Amino acid sequence: MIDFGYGLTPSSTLKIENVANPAFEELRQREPDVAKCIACGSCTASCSAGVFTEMSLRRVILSLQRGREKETLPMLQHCMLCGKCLLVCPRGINTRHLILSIGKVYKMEEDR
Amino acid sequence: MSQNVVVIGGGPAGIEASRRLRDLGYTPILIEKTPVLGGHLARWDRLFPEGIEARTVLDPMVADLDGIKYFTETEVSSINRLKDTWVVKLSNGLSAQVRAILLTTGFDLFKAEKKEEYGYGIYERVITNADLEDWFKSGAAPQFDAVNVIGFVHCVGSRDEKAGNRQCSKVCCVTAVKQACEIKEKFPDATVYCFYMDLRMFGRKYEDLYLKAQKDYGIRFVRGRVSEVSEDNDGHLFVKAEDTLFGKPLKIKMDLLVLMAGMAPAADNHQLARMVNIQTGEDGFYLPQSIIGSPCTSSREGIFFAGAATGPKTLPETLSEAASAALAIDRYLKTPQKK
Amino acid sequence: MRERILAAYDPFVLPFVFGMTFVLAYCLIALVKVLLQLNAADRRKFALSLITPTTIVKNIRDIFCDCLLHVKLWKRNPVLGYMHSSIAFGWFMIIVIGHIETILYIPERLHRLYYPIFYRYFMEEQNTTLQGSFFFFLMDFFLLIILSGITIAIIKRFRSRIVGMRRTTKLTLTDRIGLYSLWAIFPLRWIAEGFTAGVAGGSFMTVPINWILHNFMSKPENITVAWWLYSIALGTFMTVLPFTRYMHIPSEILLVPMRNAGLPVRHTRKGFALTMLYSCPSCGVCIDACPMGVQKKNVKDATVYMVRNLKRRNQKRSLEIAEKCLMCGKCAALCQVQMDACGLRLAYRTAQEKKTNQIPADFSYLAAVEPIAPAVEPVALDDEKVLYYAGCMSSLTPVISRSVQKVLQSAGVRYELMDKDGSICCGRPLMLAGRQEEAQQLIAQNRKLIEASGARILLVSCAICYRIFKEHYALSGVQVWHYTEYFSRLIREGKLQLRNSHQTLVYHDPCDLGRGCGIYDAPRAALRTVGQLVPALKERKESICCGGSVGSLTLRYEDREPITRNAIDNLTANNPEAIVTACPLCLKTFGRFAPVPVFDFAQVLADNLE
Amino acid sequence: MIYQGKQRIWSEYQKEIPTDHWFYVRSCIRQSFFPASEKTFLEILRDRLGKDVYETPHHTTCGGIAYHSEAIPQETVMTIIARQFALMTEAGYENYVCSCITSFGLYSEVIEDWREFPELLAKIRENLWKATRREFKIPTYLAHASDLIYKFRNQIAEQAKFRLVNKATGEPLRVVEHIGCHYSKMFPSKGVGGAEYPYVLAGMVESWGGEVIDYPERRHCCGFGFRQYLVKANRGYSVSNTHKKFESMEPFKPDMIITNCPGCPYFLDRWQYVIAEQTGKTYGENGYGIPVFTYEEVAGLVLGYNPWDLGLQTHQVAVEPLLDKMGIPYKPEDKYKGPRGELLQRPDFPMNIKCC
Repeated sequence: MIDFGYGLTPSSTLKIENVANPAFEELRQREPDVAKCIACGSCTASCSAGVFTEMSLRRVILSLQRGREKETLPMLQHCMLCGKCLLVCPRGINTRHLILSIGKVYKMEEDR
Repeated sequence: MSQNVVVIGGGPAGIEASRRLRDLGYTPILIEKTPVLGGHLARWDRLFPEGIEARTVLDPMVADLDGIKYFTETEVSSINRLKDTWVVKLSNGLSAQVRAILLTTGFDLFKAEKKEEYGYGIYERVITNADLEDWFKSGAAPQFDAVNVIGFVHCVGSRDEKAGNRQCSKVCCVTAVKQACEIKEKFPDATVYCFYMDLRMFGRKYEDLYLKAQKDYGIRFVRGRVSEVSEDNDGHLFVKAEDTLFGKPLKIKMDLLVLMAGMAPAADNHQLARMVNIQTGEDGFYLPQSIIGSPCTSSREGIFFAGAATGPKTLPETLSEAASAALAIDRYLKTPQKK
Repeated sequence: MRERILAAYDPFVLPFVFGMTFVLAYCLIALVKVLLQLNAADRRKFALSLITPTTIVKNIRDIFCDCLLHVKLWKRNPVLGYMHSSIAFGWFMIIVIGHIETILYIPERLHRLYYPIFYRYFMEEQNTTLQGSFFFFLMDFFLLIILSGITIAIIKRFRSRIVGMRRTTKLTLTDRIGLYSLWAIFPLRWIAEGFTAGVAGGSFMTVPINWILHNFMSKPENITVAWWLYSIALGTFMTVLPFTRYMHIPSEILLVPMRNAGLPVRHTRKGFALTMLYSCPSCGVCIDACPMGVQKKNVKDATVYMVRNLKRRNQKRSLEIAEKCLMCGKCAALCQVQMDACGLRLAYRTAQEKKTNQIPADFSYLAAVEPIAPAVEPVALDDEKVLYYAGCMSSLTPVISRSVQKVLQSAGVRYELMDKDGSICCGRPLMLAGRQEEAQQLIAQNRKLIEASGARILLVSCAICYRIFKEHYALSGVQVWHYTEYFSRLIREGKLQLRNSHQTLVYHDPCDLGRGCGIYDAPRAALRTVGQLVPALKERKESICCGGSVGSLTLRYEDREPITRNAIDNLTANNPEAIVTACPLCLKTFGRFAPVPVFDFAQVLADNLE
Repeated sequence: MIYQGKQRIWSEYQKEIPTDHWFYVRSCIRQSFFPASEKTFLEILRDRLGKDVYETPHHTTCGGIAYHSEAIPQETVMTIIARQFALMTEAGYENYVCSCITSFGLYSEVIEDWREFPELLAKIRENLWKATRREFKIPTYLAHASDLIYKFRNQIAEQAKFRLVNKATGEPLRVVEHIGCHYSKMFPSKGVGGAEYPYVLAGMVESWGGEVIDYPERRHCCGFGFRQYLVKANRGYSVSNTHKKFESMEPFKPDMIITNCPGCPYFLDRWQYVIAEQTGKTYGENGYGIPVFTYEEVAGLVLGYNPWDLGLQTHQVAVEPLLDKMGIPYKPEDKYKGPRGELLQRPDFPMNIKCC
C-alpha cells in the first residue's frame, strides 16, 4: 500500500437500515417505555450529574436506537440514579429502570 | 319555488353545505367536475384519529341528497354579475341565476412527482399517502414482496418553498402515524420509520395515536427531512436524511417509501377567482374576508367559501365550516336587498 | 399417684417420638446452618448480644409477648390474637405442666421424651387427691383454652370474613396436612384423657366427655386406639411442621434474639434472612398492608409471596417482587414476626446489581465539587450555624426551599444553602437500587463537603435524604435535623411567632420519616400551632405510601396513579381543607391528583408567620 | 425504474440548440488531461458533419478555476468573459460553445447576473473598454460542446462503425453517465433533461446502442471540486467522494463511464489508481478498473477512429478490455509510440490495478 499523504476518510453516515439491533430489542423487552421517548431533553436538563458532567440521557437513548452506544455509554457511569428525570419526563417513562436495564443489557468496553 | 344556491365542488364541504341549505329551505345546485361525489374523502379508507371507516362518514351524506340538484362531470363555464344576482352557465348547457354562490372547491393533492429527488413516478417502491389509502381500501394483496423496512416522509410539498407551498397541510402528520400503524398491521414484522421535521399532532386523541404508534406498533420516529431517494440494483430504495437529534447523516435501505403529499391550492382556483373577481392569497387558496371573524364570506357580495378552498382543513373543520357557510348564506339571503 | 404401666412404654408413643425427634433434629441442623452462614462479625455480635443482660431480658420479654401471647396480633385483630395466643400459650402450658407433674412425681421418667406428654396414660391419679384434682383441673383448663382457639381457627378457615380476616394466602398441600393434624391433636387428647378419666381421675373437661361417650369409652380396647390416634396426630404435625407455615413457631424463637442483636440482612437466603424465611407464618397481614395491593395484579407482590418465592428459589418471581416494591416499609411495620421485608428485598437487589450490572459507576467528577465557603469567622460553640441541604427533588419543588428559608430567616437562624446550584445526591436512591458501594462514594464526598462547611447542624427538608443522613452518614460534629423536628423545636423555644389559620389540615406521614425514622409527633405538634389537625383513616405507622417512591424500580407511571388515589382517599376521609406532607416526592405525587391543595410542611409554617 | 417517469421529466427540460455557426472556446486543462478530445470534437463537427465551428487563437481561459478557487474577484472574471464575447462578436458569431463544463456554468452565471443587474453589465463594458478598447455582445445562444454532440448524436449514429454493444453477447454495454455539476445543477433549465436526470449524455449512449445505469450516487460529486484537490490536506476528501461513487455503482457492474467535464473523467480515472493502491480494491472486471471516457472519445470510438489517435493511451485505467468488448481493432505495440513512431518509454505499472 502506498502512502500518498492523504487517504479515504470513513463516511459518517449511519447505515441503520437492517442493522438488527438485538441489544436494543432486549432493552425494549426489559423496559418497553424506551419506545415512548420523544427526545425532548427534559431529563438532560434536570439531571443532577448533568450539572457536573456532560451526562445526557436523551443522547444515550438516541445512540442506543442508532446502535452507536460506544459513544455515550461512558456518560451513564456518572448517573447517581437520583430520579429527577423520572419526575420530569413528560412521557412518564420510568427512566431510572431504563438506566438500570441499560446497565444490564449493554457492556462497557474495557478500553483502558 | 324556493331560492336556488349554486354550490361549486361536490366534496364533503359541498355535500354538507347543500344538505344544510336544503334543510333551511333552499334548493342547492351542486356542481362536481369529477364523475363521483365525495372528493378526496371518497378515496380514503380510514380516518384518523380512531381509524373509523371513511365510508361511514360519506355514505350517509351521499344518501341524503333528495331536494338537491347535483350535476357530476359538470364544470362552470362562466359566471357574470347581473344587478344583485349571479348568472352561472354550466358545461352541460344549464344555467342558473342565483343570489349566492358557495365555493367548496377544496384542494389538490400535491403532485409528489414534482419532488424529483424523491423519485415518485420513477421508482416503483415510492408511493404516496393517497396510493397507500387506495391499496388499504382495495384490500388487494400487497403489490410488493419482502417488505421489511417501510418509510414515511412527512411534509412532501408542504412547508416547502421549492414546491411552491410554504404552508403546513395540517393533516399529513397524523395521517402518516395512522397509516404507519395500519401498514404495521399488514406487515407485522416490518420496521417502520417516520421522517419528520416537527410532528404536529395537534388535535384531540392525536397524541394518544402517536403514543400508541411508539409503544404498541414500535414505529420509529427520526427527526430529519429526507433529502434524496435513490434505487439500488435490485429495485429497493436508499433513503437519505440527517438524524438532527443525533447530529449524523443517516442512510437506510428501504422496501417501501410513502410520501405524505400535502394540500396544494386547487389548480382552477385562479380561473373561478377571475370569474367572480375575488383574490386568492399568496399561497393560492381563496382569501376570506377575515380568517378568524368571517372565514366563510368572501370580499364580494353573494360569494361564500367552505372547506379546504380557503386553506388546509381537517374533515371535522370542513364539515363545521360547511354548516356555518350555509347559515351565512341563509342570513345574507334573508336580509332585504338595499334598493 | 402410681404408675399404671410399669414398663413406662407403649408402642403408641412411637409416632410422636419419631415426629418430635425429627423436628428437633431439623431445627438443630437449621440453627447450626444459620449460625454458620452468619459472617464472623455478625456471629460475634450475636453471641455478644446473647450474654448482655439488657438484651437477654428483651429477648425473653419479646419471645413471651410475641411468640406466646402474640401481643402485636391482639392489637391488630383481637379475635385472631386470642386464637393464636390461646393455642400457643395453652399448648406451652400443657407441656410445662406435664413436665412439672413428671418432675414432681416420677422424675426418673423425665429422660423419656414422651412421658410428660402421655403422662395421663402412664400415671394413674385420682381426682380426689388434692394435687390430682389440681393438676387435672389445670390440664383441662388449658385444654379448654386450646380447644376454643381451635374452634375459632376452624371458623376462620371456612368463614374468614367473620373473624375480620381480609386477604390471606392459599394453603399449600403441606400446610393443609399440618393444619388438619394440628386441629386433630387436642380433640384426640381430650378423648384419650376421657378414657383415663374413666379409669383414673379427670376434671371438668375429661370427666364429662367420659359420660357422653361412655359406651365407647367403657370398652378397654378403645383406649389404646385413642392414644394411638393422639400420638399419630402429634407425630404427623411435628414431621410435616418444617415444611409448613407453622415452622414459624420454632424459628421465631431464634428470630427474636437475632433481631434484637441488630444483625443486618446480608444475603437473601442465608443467615438472618434464612431465619426470616422460616419465620414467615404466611398470615397474609402484609397483603392488606401493601399499598400496591390497590391493583389486583400487584397482590402477588406482597412480602409473603417474596418469602415463598425465595424458599422455592424462583429467581424470576423473587426479582420481580424485589424490584417492584415501593420500599415504604408498611408490611415490615405490621408484620407479626417483624420481618425486615425491605432489607430482604434490598439484599436481593444488591446481589442482583452486583451480578448483572455491566456499567460500573464513575463518580470521579465529584471530587471537583467545592464545598460552600466555610464561615470566615470562627463559629462560637453555642452558635448553631445551620447548613440546609434541600436535596435533588427539591429543585423540582422550589416552594419547599423557599419556605424553609423564609422560616429560618424569621427565626433569625444563620444558615447556608448547600445546594444552591445542584447538589450531589444524598445516595439513598442509589442505595435503594442496590448499588451500595457507589452510594458510599456519594456519602463520602457529601460528608467531606458538609464537614468542610463548618456548620453544626445539617437541616434536611426531604424525608428520603434524612433517613440516609441518619443511618449511614457518620458526620463528626454535625447534628442531622429534619426540618419538622427543627421547626417544632424553634416553636417550643419561642423563636417562631405563628398565627393559627384554623384551616383543617391532614398530615401525611412520609414513609421514610414515620416508619423510617420514627418521627410522628414533631410535625403534628408544629402543625397544631398553625391549623387544626384532622386525622386520616390510617396514619402514623400505618400511613399509606403516596406511590411516588423512587424505592420502586419497575412500577410504571400509570400503575402509580391508583396507589396515589388510594392514599389521597385515606387522607381526605375526614375532608380536611388541605393535605400537608414533609417530603418533596409526596408533595409532587399528591399534587397531581389531590382534590384539595397540597402544602409542604414548611410552606404551611411560612404562610402563617406573624 | 419506470422509464416513462424519466421521459416525462426530460420532456419538461428540452433546449432548442441552433444547428450551425458556432464560436468555439477550449478548456484550460482538458487538453492536458485528455489530449485528443477537443481535436476530435472539431474534426467530427467540421469533417464528419460539415458544421461551421470557428476558433480564434486569441481566446483565453474563462477564469473559472481562479474564480472558484477565490483567487480573483467576480468583476475580473466577468471582464475576462466580456473579452471572450468581444472576440466572438468581432468574428461575427452569435452562438457560443465552450468545451468545459465549469466554463459553461460560469458563463451561464455571468449572463444571468448581467440580466438581473444591468448596471453590473454596464460597468463590465466600461472595464473592457478601458482595458482592451473592445466592445461585445452577449451571445444569443450559449451551449456546451456536449450539447452539440447530443444534438447530432443520430447523424453520428448513422456514420457509426461500432456500437456501444458487447460484440460477443450482443448485449448493450452498461454505461454510467456522469454529468459535470456545473452543467445543470446551477441552472436546471440550461441543461438538457434538467438537473435530476440530465439527458445530454444519456441521449448519446442510447442512440449509440448502450444502456444507461442509474445508480444511487449518480448525482454525487466526482471529487474534482477545485479546492478539494488543489490543497493536499483536502485531497483525502476528494478521493473519498469518488470512492463513495464507485462503491455505489459497483453492484451495477458498469462497463464504462462517459463524462462531459474536464475534471470528472480525470478524477474518476486517476482516483481508481489511488483507491486501488491504498485499499487494493478495483471496480472493473478481473483486476481492471472501469474505463472512463469523455463523450468526444466515445463519439470517436463509435465513428471508428484509431483509439491511440483519440489519446486513450494517456488514460490511467486500461481501455483495452472495453475495446475488445466493442470489437474495435487496435495495435497494442503502438500504444507507447510517439507521433513519428519512435518508442517512448513504457511507464512502470501500478501494483494493484492491471494495465496493458
